[in-house]
Amino acid sequence: MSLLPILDVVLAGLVIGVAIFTITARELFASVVGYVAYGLLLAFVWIRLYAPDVALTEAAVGSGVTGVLLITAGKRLGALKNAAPEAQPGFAFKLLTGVLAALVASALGAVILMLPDPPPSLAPEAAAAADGAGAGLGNPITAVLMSYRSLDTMLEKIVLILAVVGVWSVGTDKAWGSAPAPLRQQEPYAPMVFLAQMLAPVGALIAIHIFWTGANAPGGAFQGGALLAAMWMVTMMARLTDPPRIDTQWLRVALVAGPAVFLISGLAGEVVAGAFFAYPPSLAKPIILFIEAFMVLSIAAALPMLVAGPPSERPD
Amino acid sequence: MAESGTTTPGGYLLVLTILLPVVGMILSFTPGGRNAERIALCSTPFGFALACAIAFHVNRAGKPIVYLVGGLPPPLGIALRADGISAVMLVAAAVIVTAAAFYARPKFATPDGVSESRSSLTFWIMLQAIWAALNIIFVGGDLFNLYVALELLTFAAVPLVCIDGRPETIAAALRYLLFALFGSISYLLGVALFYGAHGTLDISLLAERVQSTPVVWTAAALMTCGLLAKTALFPLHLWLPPAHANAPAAASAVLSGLVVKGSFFLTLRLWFYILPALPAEKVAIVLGCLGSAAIIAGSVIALRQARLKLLIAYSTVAQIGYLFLVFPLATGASSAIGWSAGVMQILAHAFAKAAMFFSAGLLAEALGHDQIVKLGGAARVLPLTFLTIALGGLSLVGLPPSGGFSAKWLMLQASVASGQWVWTLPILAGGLLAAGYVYRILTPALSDDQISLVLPPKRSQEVIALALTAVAIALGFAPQAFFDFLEIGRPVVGQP
Amino acid sequence: MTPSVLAGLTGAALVGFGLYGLILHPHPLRKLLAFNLMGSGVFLIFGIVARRGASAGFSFDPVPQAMVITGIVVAFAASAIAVALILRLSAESGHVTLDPEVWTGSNGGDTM
Amino acid sequence: MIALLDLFSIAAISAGTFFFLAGTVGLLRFPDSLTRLHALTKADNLGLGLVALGLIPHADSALSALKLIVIWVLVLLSGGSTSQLIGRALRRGRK
Repeated sequence: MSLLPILDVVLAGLVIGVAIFTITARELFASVVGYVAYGLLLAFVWIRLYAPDVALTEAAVGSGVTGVLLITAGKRLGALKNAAPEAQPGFAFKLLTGVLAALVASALGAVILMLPDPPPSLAPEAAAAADGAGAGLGNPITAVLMSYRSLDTMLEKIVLILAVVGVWSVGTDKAWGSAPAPLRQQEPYAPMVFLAQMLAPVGALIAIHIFWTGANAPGGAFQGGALLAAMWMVTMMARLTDPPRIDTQWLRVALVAGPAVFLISGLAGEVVAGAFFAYPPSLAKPIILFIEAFMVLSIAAALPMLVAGPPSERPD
Repeated sequence: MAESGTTTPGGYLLVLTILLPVVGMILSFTPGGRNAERIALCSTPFGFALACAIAFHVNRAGKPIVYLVGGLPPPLGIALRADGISAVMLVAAAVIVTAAAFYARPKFATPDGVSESRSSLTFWIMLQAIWAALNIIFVGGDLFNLYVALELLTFAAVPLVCIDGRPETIAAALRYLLFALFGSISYLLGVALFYGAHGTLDISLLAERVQSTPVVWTAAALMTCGLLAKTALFPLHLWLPPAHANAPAAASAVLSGLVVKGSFFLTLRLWFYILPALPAEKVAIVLGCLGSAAIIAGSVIALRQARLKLLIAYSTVAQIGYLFLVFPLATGASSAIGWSAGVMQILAHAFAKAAMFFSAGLLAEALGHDQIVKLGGAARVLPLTFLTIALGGLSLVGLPPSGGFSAKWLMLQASVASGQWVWTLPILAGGLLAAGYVYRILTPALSDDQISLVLPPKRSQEVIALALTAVAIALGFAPQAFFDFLEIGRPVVGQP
Repeated sequence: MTPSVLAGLTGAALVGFGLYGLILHPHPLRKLLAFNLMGSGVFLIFGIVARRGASAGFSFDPVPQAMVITGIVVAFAASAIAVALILRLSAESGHVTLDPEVWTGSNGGDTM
Repeated sequence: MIALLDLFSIAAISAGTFFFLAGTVGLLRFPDSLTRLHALTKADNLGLGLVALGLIPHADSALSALKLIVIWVLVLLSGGSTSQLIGRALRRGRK
């Protein structure tokens, strides 16, 4: 076990090194690639912090889906000459910014060392209350997300829908209603198609497993949905599927299904359990799984649509 | 605060006021097309009724009303609370959103021949989303819940800025987004530190637990920085004028009148509700100085603008400055006067500025441009619009009788009563400068030049704008009961 | 305690790097990357708060971890909107500068 | 029996680790990207395969053993595909 502290230090050094590379790289694209690698390293840090749920989310969203988004953007902008015509900032400005950033970071570091001991925690309350409202959920994070902070979780799904509308609204008037541009313009390469054909069914199965097991073990609706989204994106990149038209009814229903079902159950809680977003204790687990199933669907629909971008005028 | 731990009568209204626009949004998005505008127009009056009902309950109870979401008490659960100022802000938001919805109807109706158009669907969904986010901000009792609301507000406001798709509006929207994202992440960092130090994010529980430690000070500084970037307080105001001036009039009115007030409201919550026990005189003075600088800088730059909408946007920068005088003025012995003055300034500016943007939009459509030098004689062809601008200007300058006058008068009173004479200078200077820029709009307009209309304005839109300024003027006649209502639930500084 | 303190200090450093890049880089996509770095630093600080809160048989406090999961989603949504805006801006104008000076010409000759 | 299984695990995991080490040395020492790719795939395919094989006797259930195999197969699949893609990108870059 004495190896672990060394591992931690090496990991922290790597994370910081890649972060510095991302900030200072000369090429835009190099910086984007650096960021994706950084996201993967961060997932390991989360595992070391005993946060497997966060590690799964970070790997799937923070590195994976965000990576596809940024690399696509970096490639398109890299092709653009004179993308940033303005002069690089002067030395004095750089120095001033550096001093400011260093001050903020060191103040923050000092404050982190000063956090009170013994630390305050809601873990005992969460554990005690898990028998109440989060009845039968072995994974306390799922209990917190779906029961104690249900309003936040529901609103976060609304934020996703809003982001989808926001991304779509950036397109042109003429393109409205049509499909976003395919994720890949050229003919797909045969190994990519093979990978998509093999990976997508297995990935979908694993996604459902992660969602289902999330009630008791690390995982849950968000991680499962993100994996499902990634599988859809893989098939899009292999051109086995193309992004759907944005006025397709099933797409819109899929996007709102999660928050809508959550909202309806929340409203029903007032009648059945005496408060909005309350669950009757005996039925809490099945109701939460039912809501989560729809959230998986919404997340799997929303993330690829956010990556695909606004509708395009030439749906080729 | 024993009463904060249980749901009170009428508490369920707080959930409904959040869920109504959320449901509207979902219903607008799914079938899309013309349903979006129908749903938005139908739900706004209901939202107004809900806000009034909440005000009624708060008034009857004489103390804040509370709802525990899921019946689960903080620190694990999320509480919603409405006090006097929340109720007033809910009503104001409902009125302005309703006005914006009806004002926007001609421009953002789905055109004939298509089943759905980009700008219409975006506008109606984003309008409802802004409203939902504001309602959460006004009644939210949990700092992380409020973070989600802040992000909701940003994601709804940014697409409205670039809704007409010109490249300069997209650049303005992007700049706004980057400032706002910096603001949210800085706020979130403060939230993390608060949780690490005190193990709760509930506003009233935190108020009981906070002490003057370095962790708390750092958290407060980070959150304040983030909120100031979102409120566009000088010198973090750079994003605001292009964003607000380039959006369509109905959106500008909501952005300038309400959206920046959302993050200001959270700044009030932070310093007056969570941290009243902290010795924060120096912070108050810094915020007051930034506010004074904003008043002077914003007004001076407004004087130099060639376009009417940019002038109004810079006037927003100046009027936001007044808001921050609340921090030094509402902490001393005369805190009640300072507090009333701040809330009055929020309301008066919200209504007057929304009306000014509505009128500027009407004017730009009727004349085909909004260059101030080419406004000669416009007042004679657009009398109602210029009456609105004149009355709104009256309130911005702070001439009686108007809400703006009450706000500035109360601020002067508070600074004299608390012995902080120095704040009277920016207040008076700002009034004079505001008189200057309002004069700059009105003088050419009232001249005898001949001017022709490209398009006659819609009477209904002119009436909506006039009605909003009427509210701004009527605020000047607010009775004492109104100010007593604002005191409900306000923590008294110095008595934790 | 050591690994969590280390992660916390890493988080603080990341916030610093992110802030530096956010202010300094003129390119909006670089700014977005810097914002994401800063965001992950903030999430790491939530992570050590969660790890410090280990008690009652849990090796972490579930509340801050749940908040990080919500936060990662929101940060991704923000990135998606920003990327859409950047790409549209480059398609419309051939460059991605945010400098207001560049846009004054089309603003009808205003002075700021 | 248990000692025999342990011995098997030790042997398999050591062999796997050796291939990882060899792959890493190759990655650092080989002259160009194609040969580096060659070294890397050995680490992925053989190294991970042997480690997974060595861990199977220690799995708590048949399901976890199955998961280990699935992980190996997925890495094989993705490793093979990405090397193809990298190889193609290199060939294009040379042209």
